[in-house]
Amino acid sequence: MSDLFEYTLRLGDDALIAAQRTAEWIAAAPQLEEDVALGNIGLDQLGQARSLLQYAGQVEGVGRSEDDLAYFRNERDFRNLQLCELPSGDFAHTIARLLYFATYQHLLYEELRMSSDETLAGVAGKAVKEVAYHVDHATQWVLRLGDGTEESHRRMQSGLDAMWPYTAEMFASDDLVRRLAGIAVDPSTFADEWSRRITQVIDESTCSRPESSYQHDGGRDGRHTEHLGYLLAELQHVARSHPGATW
Amino acid sequence: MSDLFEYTLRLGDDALIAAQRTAEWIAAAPQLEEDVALGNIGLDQLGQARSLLQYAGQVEGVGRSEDDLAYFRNERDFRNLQLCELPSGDFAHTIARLLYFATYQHLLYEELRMSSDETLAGVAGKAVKEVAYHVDHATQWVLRLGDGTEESHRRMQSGLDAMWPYTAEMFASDDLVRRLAGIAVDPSTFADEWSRRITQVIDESTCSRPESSYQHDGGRDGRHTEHLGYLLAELQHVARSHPGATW
Amino acid sequence: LAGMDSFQATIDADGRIEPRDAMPEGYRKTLIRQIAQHAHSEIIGMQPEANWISRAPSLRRKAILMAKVQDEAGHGLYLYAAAETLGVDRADLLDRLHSGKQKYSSIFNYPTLTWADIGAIGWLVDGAAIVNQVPLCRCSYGPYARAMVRVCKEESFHQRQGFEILYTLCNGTPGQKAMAQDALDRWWWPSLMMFGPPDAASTHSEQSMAWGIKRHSNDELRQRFVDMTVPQADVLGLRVPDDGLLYDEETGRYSFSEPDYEELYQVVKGNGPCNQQRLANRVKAHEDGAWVREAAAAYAEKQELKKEESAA
Amino acid sequence: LAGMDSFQATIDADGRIEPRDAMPEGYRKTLIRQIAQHAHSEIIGMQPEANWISRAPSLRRKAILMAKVQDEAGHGLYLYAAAETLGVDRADLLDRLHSGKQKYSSIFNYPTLTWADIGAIGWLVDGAAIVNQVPLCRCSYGPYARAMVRVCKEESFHQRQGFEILYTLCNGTPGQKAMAQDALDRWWWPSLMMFGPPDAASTHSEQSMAWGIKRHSNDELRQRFVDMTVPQADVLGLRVPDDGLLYDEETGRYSFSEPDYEELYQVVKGNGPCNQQRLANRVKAHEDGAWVREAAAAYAEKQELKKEESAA
Repeated sequence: MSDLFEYTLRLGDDALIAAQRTAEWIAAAPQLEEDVALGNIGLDQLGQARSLLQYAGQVEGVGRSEDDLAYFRNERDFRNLQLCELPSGDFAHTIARLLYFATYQHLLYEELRMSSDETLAGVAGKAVKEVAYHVDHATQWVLRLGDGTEESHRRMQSGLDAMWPYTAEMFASDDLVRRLAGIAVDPSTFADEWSRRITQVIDESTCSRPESSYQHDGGRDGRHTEHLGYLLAELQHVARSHPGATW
Repeated sequence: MSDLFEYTLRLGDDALIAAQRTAEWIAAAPQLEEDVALGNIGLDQLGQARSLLQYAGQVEGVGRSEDDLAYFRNERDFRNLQLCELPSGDFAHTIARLLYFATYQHLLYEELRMSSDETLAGVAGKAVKEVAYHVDHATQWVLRLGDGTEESHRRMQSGLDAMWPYTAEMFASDDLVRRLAGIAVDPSTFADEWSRRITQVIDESTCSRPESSYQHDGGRDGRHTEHLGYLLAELQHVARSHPGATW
Repeated sequence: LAGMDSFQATIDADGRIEPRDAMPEGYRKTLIRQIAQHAHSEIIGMQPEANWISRAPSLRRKAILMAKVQDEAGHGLYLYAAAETLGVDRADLLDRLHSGKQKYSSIFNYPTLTWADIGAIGWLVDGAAIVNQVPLCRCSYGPYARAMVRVCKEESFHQRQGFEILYTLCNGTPGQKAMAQDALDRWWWPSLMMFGPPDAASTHSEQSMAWGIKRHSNDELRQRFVDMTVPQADVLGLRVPDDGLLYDEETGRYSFSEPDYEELYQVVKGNGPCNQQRLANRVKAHEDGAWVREAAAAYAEKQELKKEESAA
Repeated sequence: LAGMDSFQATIDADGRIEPRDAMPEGYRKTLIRQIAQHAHSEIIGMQPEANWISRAPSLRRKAILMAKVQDEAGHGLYLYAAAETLGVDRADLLDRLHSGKQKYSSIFNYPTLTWADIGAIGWLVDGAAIVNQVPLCRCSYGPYARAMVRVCKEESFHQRQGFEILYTLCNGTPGQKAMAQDALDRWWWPSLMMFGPPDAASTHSEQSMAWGIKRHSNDELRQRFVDMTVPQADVLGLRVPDDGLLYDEETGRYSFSEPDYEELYQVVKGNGPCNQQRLANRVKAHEDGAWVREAAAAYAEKQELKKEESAA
């Protein structure tokens, strides 16, 4: 398996699984405007996933399409961060995850625009604008919920805390990223900047930045939480039920 | 499709889908004894499903096994009552469904023991003892919850009410059952007895028997609720992900 | 009274009534009821389709479906805004939906059982909606008419996407084709009933016609829908489940069987397969979101206060 | 003091202490802690396996798995009952589990990621449990020893079923075989650590040995497990993920690499992949069930009252 294929899968799977979770809010959001906003965000994430998985398929060179990669891989072959697959929880949990993840994606895509791989650079160039909006949307909500009512403050804090143990995984560097120097972005390089940005938002929201805690990992090696299997069962069921069909 | 195949599927699918829902309680029941009891009930239901689906496959005569029928049919081909596929809800909802369903199964299997079809008669002879225990278990809980605390009374009533609109479907008679006279049991013949038994338990529990209401139907024709699709996605995902595999 | 004269003159001249214009109370009430019901239909209508987002069988279809359901939320927003120009507010209208005092289109009380239903809803349900709504683009009430122009444009896009889903299924595996036929079988009659009861039994219609809110009778629109849709079914190679369907060479129109309006009345009364589920889901989303809306309001108030303080 | 003399005499004669016999407080406390932890492990251990009941890939396997998880609930029941003979009650022990004051086996803090993990848990985890528990059938405390006889019988049945799952996978498609190898790769080291820290670092052991509660050292049991399991891996055609594994022809035993005990200590401390999830699920089931238990108690009291009244 080529490094570039593997790297592209990581980014594509992050976006795909994030989109699947975001979409769970559609028709269930706290207000109509939020159905629209989360719909937009989910669509952006799904769009990124499609570009990246399509490119991964090309890089791999054995004829797998974006759909082959999304619908016909098993759980252990998915390379997404565990953060993306966690259950959505309440609205504050979803917003906490979006803040963490979109800020990460933003820093990543900013760098990736300079990749020597033109396709990745192109995807990043489009995506960076999208995720800037995601960051902004999450930030606005963290402020509103953190500095809203007592209940919303409590829930916002709980969301920030619950997602926190899944954040260090985003910045793990490894040989693969180093071998792809110039093409891939080593996420450890922007861990401090991420932390600075997150801290600023959390401070302004009157919440507390979560204490350091046990940090989960494994997503990049296909070791996931028990939640991913259920997500994939739903995602893949129709496609798997009609092997060889076109939709 | 032969009448006998279709009829056997109905009973087998009822048991299979009921077992899948019952099993959701394992490791999540209100007390350990109930993990054991619901485990027993789920196992009985699953055992009935296996015997019936295996027989359905034989009757059909094209080589489908119990697993082919359980794992490789689509939603519209399932013939179970909608009652069986409804989400489990809280413990009182589960107990209300068990009371309704097991009492139905008990009356059905009692008759089916006299079927001129020896296999069905045999399955019924074994199953009737099992479901007698299910009825008893459900009855004990309806009494305890109905005549326990205020909260449990309210929840028990709510469970009885919520499942009620799915009960008339159990007693629907149709041409298929009539064509199979002597082999199949026409469930309309024991609707009154079912009603008498249920009413007695509900009365004793100090709950009120639900008022007649809109009654859902369609399960016998493969028209289900939107819940079945999700249940099947989970049930079938691993099997569908490895077509042709043996387990 | 000069205002009312001017109202009637505008109506007679097929002009537009705007929010600040005088209007009869009955006109206002009828419009509020109709626009609210229409808005409610958009947001309840998100559910049967959202039901398949997580399971859409290709990423392209998933994206199209997400965008579609999102459009419906957007339609809900325009329509509530149009209703608000008549002096009600969205929160009240939502309360009336949640308490069952206002209705939504009964079509959304049927379940989506397979992926093909997503095609059928786009093709038939959006198709019927367009037939119903195109005349509303010329409705006498300006804000409603303008909202409908935008809605109709998007609906016709959705209708083509629905048709395309079915077209792909009908040219796919036998299993896919059967799924498409099954969806048509289940959605055909409910779609015909989207035009309401037969003219003979229809109430309110006459006054709405006079006011320029309604422009064609239920049966007229139903006929238009059948004439438009049957040839499309032929293109798909699907059979419309009506033995009474007959093409009249001379008029170029189809005659068709009478839908079972008893079923329609039952579903309107609350006795459809999904009435309880749809309303319960909506109420749950609303109640689960209450703390979020309260937080947003509290935050806005605090910000306002800060602004005032810094201005003082 | 005559009682304590008799206690020591019974221990020395390898006899059984029964609930009504006198016993040192330390003995009682050690047993309560150990039996409770064992009971907790049974019920927490239901979760990683229950996770696959709904998705088991054949009905036969589903039935076997349901029965197995149900057996674990049963083991929990015997073991809590055995602990209760020492003067504690189940509700208190559960509270101690829920508040994190008492532990359960760390092995259950790893996730079950594929169906093959169900095979690996049966084969390796139950296998290790049996090696740990067989000596407990001769434990000096009667009720615990008798509970263990029953538990061990069922565990060895489960162990064979787990092996059989993997055997089928290893003789199946390449995808199935890879799934089996992956499961072994992930479960091997955690299973070795089920025997606890190396003897050099093990506390409590000496006194437990003297009391006849523990009969073999951690390292001794670990060795026994490796010697038993490696040949079974060979039968499956799977590779044990230890480059240091070496068979000694003379002794008939395997030498193997040291597990990463740092990981074990972390998981014991709460820093394993599923610690929070397992405990949260348990607490949720308990809290969600509170109204049910209260209702049962209230009902029983009412029935009691009625009986008294009718007797009066």
